[in-house]
Amino acid sequence: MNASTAAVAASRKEIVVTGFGGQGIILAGQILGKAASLGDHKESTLTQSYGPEARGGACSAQVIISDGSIHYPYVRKPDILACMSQGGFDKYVGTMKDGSILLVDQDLVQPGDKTKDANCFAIPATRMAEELGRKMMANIVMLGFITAVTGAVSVDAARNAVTDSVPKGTEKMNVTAFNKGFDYGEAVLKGRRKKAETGKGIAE
Amino acid sequence: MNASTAAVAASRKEIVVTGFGGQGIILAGQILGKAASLGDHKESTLTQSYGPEARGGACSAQVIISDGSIHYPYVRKPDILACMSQGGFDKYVGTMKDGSILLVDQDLVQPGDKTKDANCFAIPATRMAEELGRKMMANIVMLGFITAVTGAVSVDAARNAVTDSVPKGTEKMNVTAFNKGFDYGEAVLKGRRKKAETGKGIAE
Amino acid sequence: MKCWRVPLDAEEIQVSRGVVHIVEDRCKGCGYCIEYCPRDVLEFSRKFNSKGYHPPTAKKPEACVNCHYCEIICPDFAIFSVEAPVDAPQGA
Amino acid sequence: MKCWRVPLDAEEIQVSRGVVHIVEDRCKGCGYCIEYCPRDVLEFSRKFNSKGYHPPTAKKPEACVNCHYCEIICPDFAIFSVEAPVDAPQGA
Amino acid sequence: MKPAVLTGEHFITGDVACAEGALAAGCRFFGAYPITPATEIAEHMASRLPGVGGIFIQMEDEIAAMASILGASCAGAKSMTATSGPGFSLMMENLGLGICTETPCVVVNVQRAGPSTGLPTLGAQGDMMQARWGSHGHYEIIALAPASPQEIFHQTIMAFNLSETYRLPVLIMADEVIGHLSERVIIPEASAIKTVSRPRAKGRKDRFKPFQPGPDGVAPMAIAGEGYGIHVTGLTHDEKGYPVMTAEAQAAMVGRITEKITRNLDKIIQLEEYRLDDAEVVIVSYGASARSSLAAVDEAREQGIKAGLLRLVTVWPFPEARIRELAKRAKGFVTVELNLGQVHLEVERCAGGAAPAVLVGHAGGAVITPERIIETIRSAF
Amino acid sequence: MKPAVLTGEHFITGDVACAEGALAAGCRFFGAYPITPATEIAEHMASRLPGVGGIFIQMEDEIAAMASILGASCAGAKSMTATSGPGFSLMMENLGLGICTETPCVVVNVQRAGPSTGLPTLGAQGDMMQARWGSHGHYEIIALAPASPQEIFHQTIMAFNLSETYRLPVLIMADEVIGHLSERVIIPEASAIKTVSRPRAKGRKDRFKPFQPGPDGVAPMAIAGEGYGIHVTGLTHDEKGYPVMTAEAQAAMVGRITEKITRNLDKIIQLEEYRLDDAEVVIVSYGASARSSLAAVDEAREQGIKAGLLRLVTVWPFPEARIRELAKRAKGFVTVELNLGQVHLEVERCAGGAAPAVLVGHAGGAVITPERIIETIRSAF
Amino acid sequence: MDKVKDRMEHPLDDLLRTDRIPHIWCSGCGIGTAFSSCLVALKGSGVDLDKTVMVSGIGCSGRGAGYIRLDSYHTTHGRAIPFATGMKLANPELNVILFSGDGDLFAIGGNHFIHAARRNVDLAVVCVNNLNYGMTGGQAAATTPLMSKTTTTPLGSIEPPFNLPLLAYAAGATYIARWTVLHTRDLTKSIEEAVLHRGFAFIEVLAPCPTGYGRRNKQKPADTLKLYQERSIIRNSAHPAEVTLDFEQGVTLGKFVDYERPTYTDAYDKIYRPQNLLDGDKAI
Amino acid sequence: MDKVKDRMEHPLDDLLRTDRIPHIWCSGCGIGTAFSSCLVALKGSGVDLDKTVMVSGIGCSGRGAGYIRLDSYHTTHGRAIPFATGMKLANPELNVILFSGDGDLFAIGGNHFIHAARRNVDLAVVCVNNLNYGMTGGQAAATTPLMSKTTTTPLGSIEPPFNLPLLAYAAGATYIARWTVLHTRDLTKSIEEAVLHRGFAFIEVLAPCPTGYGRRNKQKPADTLKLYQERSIIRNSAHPAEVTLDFEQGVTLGKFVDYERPTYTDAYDKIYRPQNLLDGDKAI
Ligand SMILES: Cc1ncc(C[n+]2csc(CCOP(=O)(O)OP(=O)(O)O)c2C)c(N)n1
Ligand SMILES: Cc1ncc(C[n+]2csc(CCOP(=O)(O)OP(=O)(O)O)c2C)c(N)n1
Ligand code: SF4
Ligand code: SF4
Ligand code: SF4
Ligand code: SF4
Ligand code: SF4
Ligand code: SF4
Ligand SMILES: [Mg+2]
Ligand SMILES: [Mg+2]
Repeated sequence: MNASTAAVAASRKEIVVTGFGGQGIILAGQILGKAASLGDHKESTLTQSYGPEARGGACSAQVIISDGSIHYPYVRKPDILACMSQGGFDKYVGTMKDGSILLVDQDLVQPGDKTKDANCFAIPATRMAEELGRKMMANIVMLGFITAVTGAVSVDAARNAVTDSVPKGTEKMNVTAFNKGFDYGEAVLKGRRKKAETGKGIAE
Repeated sequence: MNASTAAVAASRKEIVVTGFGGQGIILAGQILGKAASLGDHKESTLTQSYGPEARGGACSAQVIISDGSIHYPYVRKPDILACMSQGGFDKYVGTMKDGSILLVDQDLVQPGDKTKDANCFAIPATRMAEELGRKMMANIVMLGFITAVTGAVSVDAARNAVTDSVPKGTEKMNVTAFNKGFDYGEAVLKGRRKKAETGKGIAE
Repeated sequence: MKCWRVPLDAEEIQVSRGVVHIVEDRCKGCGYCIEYCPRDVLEFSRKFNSKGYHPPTAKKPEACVNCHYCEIICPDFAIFSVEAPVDAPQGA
Repeated sequence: MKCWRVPLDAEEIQVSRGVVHIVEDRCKGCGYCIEYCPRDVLEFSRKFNSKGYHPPTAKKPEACVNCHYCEIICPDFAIFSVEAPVDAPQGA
Repeated sequence: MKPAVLTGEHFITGDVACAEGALAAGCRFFGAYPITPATEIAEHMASRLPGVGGIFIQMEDEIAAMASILGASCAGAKSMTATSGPGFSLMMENLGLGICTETPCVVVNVQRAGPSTGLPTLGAQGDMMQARWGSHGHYEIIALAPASPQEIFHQTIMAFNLSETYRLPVLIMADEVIGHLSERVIIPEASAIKTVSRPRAKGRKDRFKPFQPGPDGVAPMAIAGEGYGIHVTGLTHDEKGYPVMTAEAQAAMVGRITEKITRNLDKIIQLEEYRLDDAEVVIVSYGASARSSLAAVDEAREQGIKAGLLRLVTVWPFPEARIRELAKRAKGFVTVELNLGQVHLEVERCAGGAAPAVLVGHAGGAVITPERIIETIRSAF
Repeated sequence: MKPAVLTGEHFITGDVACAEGALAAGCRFFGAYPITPATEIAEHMASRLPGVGGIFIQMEDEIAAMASILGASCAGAKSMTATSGPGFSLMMENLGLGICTETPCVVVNVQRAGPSTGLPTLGAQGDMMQARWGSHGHYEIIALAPASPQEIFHQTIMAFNLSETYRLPVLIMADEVIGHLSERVIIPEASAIKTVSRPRAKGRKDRFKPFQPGPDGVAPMAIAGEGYGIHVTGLTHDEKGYPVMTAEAQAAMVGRITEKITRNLDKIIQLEEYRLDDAEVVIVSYGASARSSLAAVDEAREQGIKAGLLRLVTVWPFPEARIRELAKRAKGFVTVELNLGQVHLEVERCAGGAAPAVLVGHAGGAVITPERIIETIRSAF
Repeated sequence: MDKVKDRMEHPLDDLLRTDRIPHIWCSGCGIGTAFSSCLVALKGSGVDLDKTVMVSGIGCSGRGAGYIRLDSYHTTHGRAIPFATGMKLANPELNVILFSGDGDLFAIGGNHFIHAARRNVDLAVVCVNNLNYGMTGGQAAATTPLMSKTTTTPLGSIEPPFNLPLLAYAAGATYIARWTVLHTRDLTKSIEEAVLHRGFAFIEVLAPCPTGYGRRNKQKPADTLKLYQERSIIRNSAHPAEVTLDFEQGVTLGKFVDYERPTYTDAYDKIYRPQNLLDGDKAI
Repeated sequence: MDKVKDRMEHPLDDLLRTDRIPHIWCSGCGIGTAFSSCLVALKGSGVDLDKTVMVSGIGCSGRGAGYIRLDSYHTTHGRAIPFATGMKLANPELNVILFSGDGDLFAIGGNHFIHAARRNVDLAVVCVNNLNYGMTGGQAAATTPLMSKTTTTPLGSIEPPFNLPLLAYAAGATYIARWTVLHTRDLTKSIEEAVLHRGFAFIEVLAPCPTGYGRRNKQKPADTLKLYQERSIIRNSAHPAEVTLDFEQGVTLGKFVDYERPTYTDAYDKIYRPQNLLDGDKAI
């Protein structure tokens, strides 16, 4: 784990990824869980919650990563909340605790007050994916971003899990999307660190 | 009730009519029960037992007639057993008690030892019905016979119940069949009485 | 009702001599065999079998041509014909 | 894919002037209205609606002939046309 | 044409009495699929219903039969179906729809011996727990058990009244013995028969909420074609009838459909007690088995055993409170039923160790004899 | 092509783990109808089965699915289907056929919240009593409840083994939470997996009786095409398999199919006990709810409450004896389940008044939190 | 030939569970004749009888499986086809013949019928059509002629019956024939063909039910056979849409459809289990 | 006309439960268009909307009943038809329209369909055929084209699909049509006719399911519509046996069958409830 990330220190991490059905939220969770479990050799659970809609409904993936065994597999107060829809943000923002990290797709979510929070990170994941010509890879962009910003899983484990989990033939494109998000995350972190050092206001 | 019948004296009478599916055994029971209940204003129950066969299977009707209410509606030791098939006879003969009256269709049932019994009465019901050109009215012939021999129900009640229970248009024919059986029964009884008086052997 | 005495496939059958067998206690007295025997071999017997039916009996056994029609139309596996032994006396 | 610009039943429709209305938050960005508008009135907007889709916008609103085709093909009740007010300025 | 209420004295089977009870209760739609030993109910309805302006349809199977009576009820008719074990199993999914959408109707199960095709022409009481639990998900149900043709006539009316009052499918758990038993049935004057109709929607149509309970916990019902524009779904829904996919909506909805029963137990549960006042041995029974039990009580008393009978007229909801009460003073309970212990489990649970509970049961095909009951009493207590 | 046993470490859902367990157990026929949240089992079987020589068919409905797996089993294949509440309800009739004809197979119910269509994508444990009693007639059943993807993998193998050993359909009563939960699943080497096959017919074909039990109460099975010329029917039948329409035959047959379970309880029932040795409060739970219960036990112990967990691996047959034993020394029982009290009723019955039994339940749609369990313990005892 | 044996035993006794004979079918019931035809056809077809299975649903006709001395499965009402589908798919070496009633196969079981036909599952389905539900005492079926009387249509049936061959055709059956029990030799030949046919074969057999249908419609068994004789027209290869079943206008008999297309198993083997890809054994 | 209102509200908003819009259907899903067509047809038909009921089964299409601002019943999977049959028979004054999916009506619900068609129950059945099960994530249906990919046919479907108009015809439907969502005006007209038709009317509507079927078969929504446009041939009155649905060979659209015969209720009233014999009221 990269010590320079904003990662929570505890041995147990609770992550919520939330958005619309069709955005690949569950897949993102699946990759996180797999990375933690098979790549980083931790305990990990993924639970999913979605509505009757195949597309467009509220949808979330809850991932818990821990050194010990996980009994209750649901997230109560997420350490990390990644939101790819306004509805998802609205639903989960209240569950955040002090020190929780918030990540949002900036075109789809207006985090209001939270923007000012040092632990709030934004990325135009959908737009970046659109630019790649693969709107549906916004989730993978976000995943790269989460990996970079939170260090919840190791980057190698995450990248392997991506390759392992996406449809055959699309691995390369997905890794590209992942890298885009990851790089964006690294850059943001770097900016923040700099800013923190120079004591300047939020400017990104 | 005709005092000269061989009827059992108790206030509760248990009757079993047994034969093949298709012989109208249940209908015979239905008529007995109806006669007792609606005609003679007693308590009466009819239970039926039949197999999967619509025709030809073992089949029996159990009628209980009582002055008081009837809880357990099955016959344990019949006061009256009317058999229209060998199988029915074989199955129920063992349940008879002292003083039970046995009635058989003499072409279809060989009652063995029982023939000698004073309480055994035989009638060629099926043959008589065939002679009427209505083989399927053998049950009604038997019913007339039962009525005459046992007095379990009053003859008027029985005749009314016949008229009430058979398909429209066949009432007359059925009453004829009933009367045939009834007359035959009366004749047999008369013969028995004479014989008893004269002390002669069984000759019929 | 004796309306039709030629079996549907009479032509196909080689005329030969047969002996008809009746399994009386299987019979349910439907009369199909009697009705459709092309040679009018059968009739109802007077006796009751154990189920109370009158099984058929061969009134003209010697007329049987072993066409098996009674056998295949009988719903009760109660009648069948076999080839007559060549040395069987006529009218056995 | 712009292969077919005449609605299936173009003949039936009287050419008139229309105003097209878009209920942006209902739109799911399928593009059917854009694709099948016989007058090429519509195009995708750049903005995201609350569901993350790009709803259509009228690039040539004055060209609308009020044929209702966008309205009847839209699966989301998100677009409809009404007759243009007679006194409406051209190109409103 | 005969009138809907066939006032007078009849010697009829339980099945026919059931059909007559339905007609007297106002049933005007009957959809069913034939099955022994319930077929005679359908046959009787087929000939009687048109004459009173009702309609009969033989559906293609029991699933369709159950669906059809729900549809008919939603269209405003009092509706019924009748079946036996195999068909009852097939109805379970749509029974759940009726419960979830709070649709009144009556389902008759004339029980025969199972499992599977079993003994089609012989009686049993093996579907009692299925009646309680046979559909998926958690719910409450009302199930009656008639012990004579006369009673099935009355219970059918009662079943309709309960179903209309509480808006749910009500089960009549008859058995072959009663269905095929003929006895005298006295049908009263029409005016002497109390029938109940569902609470109906009133007020502003645009504001009406089809699943908003009234003070007794039951929501007034809008029927199709009245202009309320209601939506009805088997999905978890709110008071408006709209699907809401949350645990909260689920808790509220399941709460609503279970509490309208559990809060009205006093009004729903009917019991018949026989020589119970000073009874040491409490026989608990229902349906055909209750007849043997009655005979056994008399016989036991003659033999000096203080036995009494608690006859369950409604088997579900279970008379938990009454059993707990009796347990305080009884020496023991004997459940008599034609299965290997179903209602017995509930008796045992509610007796709560305060009094032992034993079973007199068998797998079906013959009624339990009074003698066997007495033997058990003698050996158990 | 992948091998039947996918040895290694996987991060997969319970549904996928279930399918892999089936393949490892030797399942080679899968007939099903899609339904949330069990569909993924079918989808996984569709892609995996042909590669191991098996066959997949999507049937026209759940009734057909259930019938097809019985047919396949009679033809010699280990067979399975998977469904959820509505489909489970539809399977009830043919489940009874499987029980009555003693046909091994496995039925998976990934429970969602009901009744009716309910909450298709959210978990519940509302079909537990239906699993026990959902088909008509009296019978015994075996039902397992998995608490993790790893366990569903093992339980599926166990289910096949039990079903083959005792010749009956075995139920896996999973829930949406477990079905859709992804976790690490370790699949052992094929050689380390113990699979059992049904006892097979031997000896003279003309004398073979397909329903004559062996010493353990289970009859060896002849499969179609072996030349035994057996007859199999859902009617009440004798040991020859012939229909016999009497109460005696019924008693014998139902005795046979229930006693092979009730006489082998020790071999069938599996329980997991956690911190139970000195426990005063006994939590009884299973499936997803058992995870919360486990967390609650640890938390309660930290708070100084002596709690322990009895986790039901097999829910049916119910571990009556163990509960009765625990009741002797426990201060109380808490049943934790996602319904309004089903297994709770059995706990209460077997506790027999010796220890109070309370329920922590709700109607489904969300897992019960450990906090709620602890609250209840605090307020109840 | 052993003449003594000939004299003692009915030629079908070897295929019959003689310990269950007499069967339950009524006097004059046509099911026995149709069943007898099946036995003759099975013998004649030359298939391995040890690998031949009869499956029935519930009903008088559904009792068929109980009388054949082969592996035989008496299932639930309407579910013989999906049960048989499972059997055939699990072990394609079995010859699976279904023998059941019109109510079983087309009322409660109609959906399974059309789907199995569509899939072309390799089954031979013999449907005894006696125009009503015999077993339960003579209720209307989906085959009951308009205005016929049954216990549930006391004034006559108001539902037009299915044309079974047409339904089978529309669903995709690859062998379709209709006969009556009077046309026993044609029927037997047809069943033989159906058993040997690779794919879903369907044979409708008209048969009297004197107890249920006959009694209420004033047809003695012999009357029904007479109707079969007088009103039948044999038109092989007639289009299923034109094969009327009308005892006034005429009853079209014959073999109407007979062609091959891949069965479910054929297609599965080709697409999903090509020999070269298989690891492990077939289902059993 | 109130121009402000025109500007604010979609013309179908009065028939929509606008508080439930946006609906659950995916971007590009054809169900919305088919549903919209229904609403327009209901308005156009002139029937009393207060006495009009929509019944659906379960599935994406089955959600239809949830969006119409009329009495509407969302039943169980496959059972919309028998539920609707009960409604219509109990109150013949209701206009009952069914809106459901191909899986609902023809996989699990196939038997009810053929029986209701046979009985000629007066229902209008609109089947959205999207060639798969959308709601559960894209499994094969009884309508999935041969060799198409779905989640349960990963290498392609090996079961030939039903020809729905032919099945409807064989079963006895008295009005049968097939359209695509692209042929919206024809479709609307057909639904209007079906609603007004006295008897069992069936309309198959081909509609894209981009999420389930489209995604796995490399069809974007617009591709599917293009296929509809390019491969469709309108042949009104074509014999149902000849109306192919083959995206290579051609998709026959049109109104194929339209005639009258007594409905179940008509026949029941005539035979069982002739006015002179009635004592008491009709069902309600
Ligand atoms: C689920 C179910 N419903 C109903 C029955 C009752 N039942 C038994 S046979 C039968 C009808 C049989 O009709 P058919 O298939 O035509 O056979 P037939 O007796 O006329 O030969 C019915 C309805 C049953 N056994 N199971
Ligand atoms: C008894 C039952 N089985 C299965 C399901 C799961 N299920 C819901 S919708 C559906 C298929 C829907 O397909 P279709 O009718 O074609 O509708 P679409 O979603 O394609 O519009 C299935 C199998 C269910 N709800 N109930
Ligand atoms: S075989 Fe039978 S039918 Fe033929 S002639 Fe001889 S008796 Fe007659
Ligand atoms: S055909 Fe058979 S059952 Fe009928 S009379 Fe002849 S022998 Fe008897
Ligand atoms: S109404 Fe719609 S489709 Fe027609 S011209 Fe105007 S914008 Fe285009
Ligand atoms: S057709 Fe409707 S949903 Fe599709 S882009 Fe146009 S407005 Fe949006
Ligand atoms: S009831 Fe009819 S079908 Fe059944 S055995 Fe008798 S005659 Fe045959
Ligand atoms: S899954 Fe398919 S059918 Fe369902 S809403 Fe989405 S596109 Fe439409
Ligand atoms: Mg029939
Ligand atoms: Mg579909």
